[in-house]
Amino acid sequence: MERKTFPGTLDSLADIRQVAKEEAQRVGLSKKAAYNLMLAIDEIATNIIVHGYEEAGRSGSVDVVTEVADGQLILTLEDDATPFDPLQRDLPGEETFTQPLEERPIGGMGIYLTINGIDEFRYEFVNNRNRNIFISRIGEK
Amino acid sequence: MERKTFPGTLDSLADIRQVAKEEAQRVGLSKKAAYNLMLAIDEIATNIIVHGYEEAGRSGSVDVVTEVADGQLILTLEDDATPFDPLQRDLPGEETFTQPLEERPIGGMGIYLTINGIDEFRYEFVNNRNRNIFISRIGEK
Amino acid sequence: MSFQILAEAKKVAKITLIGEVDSLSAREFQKEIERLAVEQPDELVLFVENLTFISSAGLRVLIFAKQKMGTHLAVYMVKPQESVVETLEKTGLHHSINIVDQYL
Amino acid sequence: MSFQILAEAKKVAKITLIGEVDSLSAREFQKEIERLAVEQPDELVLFVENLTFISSAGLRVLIFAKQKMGTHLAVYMVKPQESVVETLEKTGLHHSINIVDQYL
Ligand SMILES: Nc1ncnc2c1ncn2[C@@H]1O[C@H](COP(=O)(O)OP(=O)(O)O)[C@@H](O)[C@H]1O
Ligand SMILES: Nc1ncnc2c1ncn2[C@@H]1O[C@H](COP(=O)(O)OP(=O)(O)O)[C@@H](O)[C@H]1O
Repeated sequence: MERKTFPGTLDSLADIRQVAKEEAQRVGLSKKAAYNLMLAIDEIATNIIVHGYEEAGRSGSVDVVTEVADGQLILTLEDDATPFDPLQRDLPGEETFTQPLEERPIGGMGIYLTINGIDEFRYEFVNNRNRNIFISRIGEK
Repeated sequence: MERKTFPGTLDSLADIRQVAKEEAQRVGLSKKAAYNLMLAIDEIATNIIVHGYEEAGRSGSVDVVTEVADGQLILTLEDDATPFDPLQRDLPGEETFTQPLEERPIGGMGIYLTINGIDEFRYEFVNNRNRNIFISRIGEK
Repeated sequence: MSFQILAEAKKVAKITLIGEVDSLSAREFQKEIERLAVEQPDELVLFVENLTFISSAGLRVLIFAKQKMGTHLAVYMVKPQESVVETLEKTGLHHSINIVDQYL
Repeated sequence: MSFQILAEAKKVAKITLIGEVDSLSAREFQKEIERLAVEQPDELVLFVENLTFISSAGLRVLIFAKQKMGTHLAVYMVKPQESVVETLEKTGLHHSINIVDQYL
């Protein structure tokens, strides 16, 4: 288990994606699975930084914890913002995505892309920290 | 020797070019030589129709005479306009063609392209007719 | 004779995106869209052959562009990479954006 | 982070020429140029992949376009056939016209 800590600001996103990319390559995920993991991590990290910290007038870090177990790559993002469970949000339905762009609500795509792009996504609030957990099965596809 | 007669109007140009193209293919000129012959014929036929007939308020025909002799394809355009020898015109010099388009005289390219594109070009005034003669060597290039 | 001519005049906004568009760089992207919107273009052409990553923040700028530049705006995306196309498809943006190999 | 953005807005006149431009069809070509000149385009893009013949009458329209639309006008010719390129070269028009494989 390895932990990397980044400042909770938008210019950390590239480095956080880079961790996801390297771990994905190391365990041999397909190019597509690696890209989708990177995208998912970026989306949730963005939400933590923008909604959890910036908009709440708080500051804090974003940790990336890496673990390989039971043929799975498990990446966890940890932060100190107010508890927020992305899975409790109503996801936009099919009909949103077929609306013409001019009439569409401009938000709500981040969590959708996250959950849609990886094998399993979990949320926990443990030790006063948000834990967003991204699970990718190794050796598939 | 074969003669084809066309009305001296711009809508004959496509048919006149077609004669040149077919003869060029029949004697086996290269694609490039055939194109340049077609271009030369089109340029002189245009001048006959525009300057010789239309602008002079006259009408008349354009004949295309085809001959193959001494390893040469000889095409002749005959017309009844006022005598005009294209070879007597000063051709635009190199410097014209390197001028920026904004400053260039807009004419003078037709005869230049004609002479530049075929093996030999001759002019005669015979039996009260202009004869523009285009000679292409067969079996070269 | 065989001759045909087609003609049109258009105000075209062209943007080339290189590298990664996340929520940080999307701000620059958005600024350019705002700048170009002033010109009221008929077409927005995005050259994205070298765009390697785009998050929902980048997609939001595309939706914003369409809303800001007017419904008549035609959006072209030239040579997107496969993962970019997949993201557009998942979010339905491919219905509103013309994905092309070459801009004519 | 690796991100780069290039942006511009231009008035673009596009003409597709198909078949043969001689002194008859050059008149239609010229009329389109006159129509488009009203829009004061920054760029004139000629799609000529299927242009099989152009005489000096057609070249004169190109010179006319440059003179009519203003010296700032950038002229692009996309995918001309070999014989068309040769004619442009013989008459020096290739100095003033950007011959390209793809219009970006
Ligand atoms: N970490 C967070 N803290 C607080 N609110 C959040 C957090 N993440 C997401 N949200 C809320 O959930 C909404 C949906 O998020 P998302 O799907 O990423 O779309 P978007 O950010 O484009 O609106 C956000 O608009 C925000 O209100
Ligand atoms: N058959 C003709 N009869 C009278 N004048 C001609 C004839 N052909 C050419 N000319 C004159 O020679 C000039 C040059 O001809 P050309 O090189 O074809 O260029 P352009 O027609 O573009 O001016 C013409 O402008 C015209 O004044």
